[in-house]
Amino acid sequence: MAIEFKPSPSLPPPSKSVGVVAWIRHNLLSSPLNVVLTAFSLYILYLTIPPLIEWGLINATWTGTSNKACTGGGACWAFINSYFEQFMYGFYPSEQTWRINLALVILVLLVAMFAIKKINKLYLALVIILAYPVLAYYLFSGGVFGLEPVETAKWGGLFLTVLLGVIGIVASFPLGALLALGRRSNMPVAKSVCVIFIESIRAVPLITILFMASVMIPLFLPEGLNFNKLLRVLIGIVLFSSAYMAEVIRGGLQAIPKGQYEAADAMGLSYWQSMSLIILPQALKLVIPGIVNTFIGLFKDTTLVYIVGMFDFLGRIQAANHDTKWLGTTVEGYVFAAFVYWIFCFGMSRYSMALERKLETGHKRN
Amino acid sequence: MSDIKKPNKRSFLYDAGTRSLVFQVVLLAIVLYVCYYLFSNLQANLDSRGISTGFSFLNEPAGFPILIHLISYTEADTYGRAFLVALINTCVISLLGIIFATIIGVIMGLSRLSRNWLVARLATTYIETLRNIPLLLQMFFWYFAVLAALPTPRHSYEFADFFLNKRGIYSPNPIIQEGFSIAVFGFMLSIVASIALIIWAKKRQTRTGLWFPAYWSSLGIIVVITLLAFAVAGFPLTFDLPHQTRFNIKGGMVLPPEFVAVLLALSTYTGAFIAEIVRAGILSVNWGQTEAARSLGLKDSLTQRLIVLPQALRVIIPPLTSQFLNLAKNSSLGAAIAYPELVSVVMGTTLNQTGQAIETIGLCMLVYGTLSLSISLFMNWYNKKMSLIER
Amino acid sequence: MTDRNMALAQLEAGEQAIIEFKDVNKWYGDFHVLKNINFSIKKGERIVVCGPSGSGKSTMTRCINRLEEHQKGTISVDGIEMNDNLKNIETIRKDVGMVFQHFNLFPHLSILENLTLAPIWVRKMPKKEAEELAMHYLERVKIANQALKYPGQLSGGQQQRVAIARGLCMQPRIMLFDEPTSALDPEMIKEVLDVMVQLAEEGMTMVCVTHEMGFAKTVADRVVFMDAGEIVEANEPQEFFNNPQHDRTQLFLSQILNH
Amino acid sequence: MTDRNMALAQLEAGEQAIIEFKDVNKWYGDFHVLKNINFSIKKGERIVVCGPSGSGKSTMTRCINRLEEHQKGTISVDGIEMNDNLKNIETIRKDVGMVFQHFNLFPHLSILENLTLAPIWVRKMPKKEAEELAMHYLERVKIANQALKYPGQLSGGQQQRVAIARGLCMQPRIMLFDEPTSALDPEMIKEVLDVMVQLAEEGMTMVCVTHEMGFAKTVADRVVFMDAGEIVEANEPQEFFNNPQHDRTQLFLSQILNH
Amino acid sequence: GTLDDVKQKGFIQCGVSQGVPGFSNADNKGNWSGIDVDGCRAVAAAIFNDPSKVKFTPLSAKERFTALQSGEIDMLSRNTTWTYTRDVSLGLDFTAITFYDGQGFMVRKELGVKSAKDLDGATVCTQSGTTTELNMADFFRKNNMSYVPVIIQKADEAVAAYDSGRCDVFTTDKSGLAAWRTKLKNPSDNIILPETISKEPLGPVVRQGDEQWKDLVTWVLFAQVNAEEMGITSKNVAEIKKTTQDPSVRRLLGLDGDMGKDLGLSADWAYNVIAKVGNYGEEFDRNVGKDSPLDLPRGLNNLWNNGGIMYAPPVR
Ligand SMILES: Nc1ncnc2c1ncn2[C@@H]1O[C@H](COP(=O)(O)OP(=O)(O)OP(=O)(O)O)[C@@H](O)[C@H]1O
Ligand SMILES: Nc1ncnc2c1ncn2[C@@H]1O[C@H](COP(=O)(O)OP(=O)(O)OP(=O)(O)O)[C@@H](O)[C@H]1O
Ligand SMILES: [Mg+2]
Ligand SMILES: [Mg+2]
Repeated sequence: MAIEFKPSPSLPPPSKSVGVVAWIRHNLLSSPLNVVLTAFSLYILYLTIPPLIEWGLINATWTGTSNKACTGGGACWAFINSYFEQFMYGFYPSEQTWRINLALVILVLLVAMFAIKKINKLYLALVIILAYPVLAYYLFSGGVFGLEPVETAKWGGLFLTVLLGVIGIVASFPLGALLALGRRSNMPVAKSVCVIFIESIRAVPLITILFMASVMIPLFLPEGLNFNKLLRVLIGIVLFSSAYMAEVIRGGLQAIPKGQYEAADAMGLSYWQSMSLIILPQALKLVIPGIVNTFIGLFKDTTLVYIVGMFDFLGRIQAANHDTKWLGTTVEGYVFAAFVYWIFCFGMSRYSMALERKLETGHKRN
Repeated sequence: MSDIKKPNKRSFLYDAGTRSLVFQVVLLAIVLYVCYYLFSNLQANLDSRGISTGFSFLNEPAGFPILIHLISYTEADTYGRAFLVALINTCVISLLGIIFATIIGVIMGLSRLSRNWLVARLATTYIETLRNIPLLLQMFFWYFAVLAALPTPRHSYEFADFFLNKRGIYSPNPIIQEGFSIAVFGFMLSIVASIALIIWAKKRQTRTGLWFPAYWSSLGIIVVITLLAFAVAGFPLTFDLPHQTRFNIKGGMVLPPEFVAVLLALSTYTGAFIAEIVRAGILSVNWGQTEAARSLGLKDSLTQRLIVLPQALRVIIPPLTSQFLNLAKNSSLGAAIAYPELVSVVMGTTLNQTGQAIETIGLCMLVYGTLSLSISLFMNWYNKKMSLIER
Repeated sequence: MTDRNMALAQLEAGEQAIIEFKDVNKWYGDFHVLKNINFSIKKGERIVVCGPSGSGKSTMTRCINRLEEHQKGTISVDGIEMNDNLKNIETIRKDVGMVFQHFNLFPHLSILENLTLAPIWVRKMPKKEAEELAMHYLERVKIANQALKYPGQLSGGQQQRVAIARGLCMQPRIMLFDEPTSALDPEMIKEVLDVMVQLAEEGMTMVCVTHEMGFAKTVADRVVFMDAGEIVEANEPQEFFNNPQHDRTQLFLSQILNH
Repeated sequence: MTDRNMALAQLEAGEQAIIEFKDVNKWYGDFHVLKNINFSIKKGERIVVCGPSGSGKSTMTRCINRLEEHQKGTISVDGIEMNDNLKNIETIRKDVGMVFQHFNLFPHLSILENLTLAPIWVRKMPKKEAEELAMHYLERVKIANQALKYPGQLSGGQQQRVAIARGLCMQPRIMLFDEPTSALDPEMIKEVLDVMVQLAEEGMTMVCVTHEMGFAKTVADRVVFMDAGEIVEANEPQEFFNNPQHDRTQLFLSQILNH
Repeated sequence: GTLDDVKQKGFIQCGVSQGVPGFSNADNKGNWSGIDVDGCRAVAAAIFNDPSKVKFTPLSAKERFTALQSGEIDMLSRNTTWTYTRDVSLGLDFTAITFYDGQGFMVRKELGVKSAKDLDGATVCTQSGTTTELNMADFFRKNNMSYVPVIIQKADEAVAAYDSGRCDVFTTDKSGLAAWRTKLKNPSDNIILPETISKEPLGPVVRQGDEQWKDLVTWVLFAQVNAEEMGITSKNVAEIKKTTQDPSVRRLLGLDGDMGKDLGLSADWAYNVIAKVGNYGEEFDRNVGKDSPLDLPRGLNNLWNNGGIMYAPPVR
């Protein structure tokens, strides 16, 4: 005898609340202030976009062998074009650049193998972290298997920039983790050593550290004991980024609920067991976005090695500006540099945001 | 009775306290040894190479000029004074950079949250572009691109007594005349008056509930009284006006392009980061807070001012301070475009003239260290003060 | 249909409707969340709204003080119609207090400041007077001794009571409650319900979304059951619980009472 | 006094005490959280601890496997005294399983890995064997079919059962439960209690902080009531519920049973 | 000593500038050239009989002394001015002078400036960390003129700033001015003023306290100068070695006596230097002189008996 409940049908919303017109009204013209803002924004766009397109695309010159070819009044991309290889590989002998490409391909393949289910991820990671760098080092510097030796002074361009960034981040990882653990430990000496190291590194600009690394480290070593400048700069970069990494990882450690530590303790795991099996895996997963951000920062900061006289990407572009054949192409060089850095950094930051989103949903925590 | 075993003898190896003690002693020993090792090498190297050490060079005449100096400085002054000049330059650019970056950051952060789609997009574009390009490049851009766009001194843009050209922005330089103290007195008076007004307004509100627009009116009071005092004193300021000469504009005050470029680069770059911080801070305040405030009948402007902003600030301040710190450190890149800051003057010219690498680099690190330390001390203090009181 | 007739009947009976929904429809994007709501609430009436999750209970309640906009139909409160007019909205919000599931106290203000905020800034009351008022209501919810603490220092039950006091400080004519006890531990639910019962006894007009059926039975004048954006059934509690008209209501009650 | 005498009496009766508190005191900073706890638990005994919030129930329980240090008095478990000696602590933790209110499963490990972790790394069991063991206990808590899922994919009740199984996998002689059901929805409480009852029937020594009085009545050998860091009363459930000795206990029981 | 280290390493680590045309400059393959670079090559030829056994470290002005002090490089051959302080208090030793230079000014023609004395009130761009900075200060002070200094970390940017109109004047050593002028947008719109406001003797630098190494670097240059004086060039040296009877030539080429022993080199080290790198005149012409785009006149750098002041002690 009860009345049966039949939900009434859902109707489409009234037309004034959907559609293009509604969208424009709602998003651009919703109040007098917004109308003014919209007009102002449109004006800014009008001022910037058309001249940029004209300069960069319409009037640009794409090919040529010297600045004589650039007559369009727009950008002289021919300069970038003719120097492209140098910008990518620096002074690396051009008949040897296949070695760099090969190393890159191998790396991409290795990373792609993570997608294959059957492969043990741990071993793969070990291969990438331990075996790959050795392989890459020999590929780059040569001197074995009949590869022509290429001294590090010739490494340069984007290759060097990426190399510095990647090694900086990868090597600073374990160091940063140790420092973070040390900073959270309740042993006063260990704690203060870590705090002092982290804080003093973070307090000074990278440029002073690079300067120290490039000219002063030998003063602190016994006479005769000295090593490659690239290596020294790398050490500086690694120390620098490890301090930042430590703070990122510390953030992750702090985000792990106390219950996880307690559960691990209650099961009888030792300190190192609970850190390596329980805490760090979770903490690191949490801080991947932070790590990517550190990496982006570092990647941008590597431009500073140009100040200590290394021909990284920016340094190489500047050097190319000296070429009498290509005078007056400074702006194109800088725009190209800015573009490449932007692609890298923006890509990575998008990637980290995607990761963040993925981890958020895929990984419910109690 | 129970058969509780008496506490078994503490095994030395397994005692938690002993273990950590041993570990720490070993660690300390290693750290001390490494320090000792490095410094003994340094000593030996310095000795064997006949490099003199010490800070006595600070008292010697520097002999080099510095483009921008806020305290008087000539080539005849000492390295010590040059160091001071550079330090002031670093502090000035950092301070101004912080102010401008904050303003830009707040505007851009709010714009990104704007309900106006176009404004939000533009702000996003600004943020994403500037954040992802190295600062050094941006400095070059501002310096060279802007320089290229400006006219030569002979063809300066001119408005009133202001000039704009490749050499910078020239403005009249105020020179204090007799009677200026009267004007200053008037200004002080107006400040006292407006403070009194604000206190009165607050008291009245407590008593009667009526509001008085104290802040706007005190602004008015300050402007009016100060102007009056100026008039009474007979406008005790003259201006040294810039004028055209053979090479340059002479006289007046000048803002060199190096300064402008560094300031622009630092504040737009850091501003992009601050914008994100501001946005995150505002988003971090639960929407429920806004709803609660609205359902109490608070207007949107009041809701922002009384509820959202105070809570957002807690989230914003800590990362904001570390951006300030970054900005101060990044000012060292000014060396690349002729801004005479610490790294450029001390680690550049001074080091090169004197060869005192250890001392000059040490000085720089010390300065930056102190700067960072004081900023982070402030941050900790603020955090403690602002942290929400909880059970 | 029944509801509509009922409401009309009431109006005809000359009783004063303080809240009135007429053919109210609301969409979230394309999602039709309130469908043709027709309903009116008399002065002093105590309404309990229940229904399955997602049925639109909160949305309907929040339309009353325009935390949500509706797109079709009219809602009037106290004779004033809700529209884009900011003045109207302000006036109505002064007259309507709201208590949220998650309290939404302002964590950076002390309890006392939470309570005096609206009287001082909206009602332009002298601070002293506002504080006296606040203390009055704090006593009423029995936590006057906590006045100087901060929300973070109170238990959930205490916080919710502060939230109620904060709503009352505006001396509203209507109070809205959106599941005020569902974020609380069992012990604390009682504290809060006690305060609400007391309020109800004083004759405050109340709209309360809750699943506390005990509360509904004792204080509600009418119980409204919603599903899929519609009011399925609205009746006096006696009738509603013992003799639900719709199968949907029966199903819901069987679930909720067994628990 | 009574408790102390009781405890002594038991000891005199020659029954073997597996857990023993002697004059245990603990401070958090200046706050005296455990005061002169004297208590002993026999092998196979099932103890339920109850008392108001903040009375020190959790703290006392967590002292048993030294998640908390005490500052005065001695606690011995299985004849081994708790002190800074890492070896002792390790030994005891192998013998004591613990189940937390918030489960504290490791979210990055599958259920099976959660269970085999301790057997493999602490007991140094071969992986295969550990997995068999784990499956055995998973079957016992009736979720063997979930073995390869991750904690985030299970409901609260299932998670808590996994937590119990994880505790059991160490094959401990004592299980500690700290409000294992209070974070669960009502439907899930039963699932978990069922498992615990079953465990109790098998003769496991259990210390369980809980407010589930039904559980206390059916399985507890003794109910311990704490307040303000002290054991106020400890008695058999029959006596405890029907004839509480202290007025504090009576008050507490009246609150909790009325709810 | 350094020589042993170098022999053991198998190459010389040589500090050069990051790019000054004619002095040290890397082409787009990373091959270095310039008179400073050849200085290093000559030393390598003396030691290894192979001028390619050098590795170059490009250094900014402010890094250079620290790099040498710290032992990162074995010799600094980076258009570095020999001054009292640098020689005496930095723990460094200057060896010999490879290039007599002097500081000058470059201005845009359109300003109509004819003399450095007309520069009152000018804005001057230069690179930081060099003697240039100090000389400029002295010059303006001495002549009681005011100026605005724009001092930039790297020469590239300093020149760019000048070229973009930031400054009226660019100042550096005259050789450098000539070099940089070729890289301006419109070289012919700029002139180099006649005044030379300072003495800038440029030469290689080594660490103090290693006499053998210092002597070696010094005498490699002297050998090249002597060779020019004797008319020995890389083209004819092999021929001369076979036929010559001139005792001083025979001594230089290691035919009589063992001049190399005390330097720790082989007897024919000078022969190797001349054969592989050339005499001083060849080096000059090739890099900065008439065979180069810079086309600098020999001027002071001519031999003493040709109107210049290049004068090497005799090999005896
Ligand atoms: N801002 C929003 N945008 C889109 N959909 C929304 C939004 N807010 C609510 N909804 C949807 O509207 C429907 C009704 O929501 P409402 O919160 O009113 O339900 P409710 O009856 O209060 O449910 P509950 O008992 O869970 O609180 C739900 O399906 C919800 O998903
Ligand atoms: N880490 C700590 N530092 C300081 N005080 C603490 C700490 N942990 C607990 N306390 C305090 O010790 C007292 C006892 O805490 P405990 O958790 O043992 O109580 P409980 O009886 O388990 O209460 P509940 O039923 O709420 O879990 C409480 O007053 C608590 O505030
Ligand atoms: Mg709801
Ligand atoms: Mg507890």
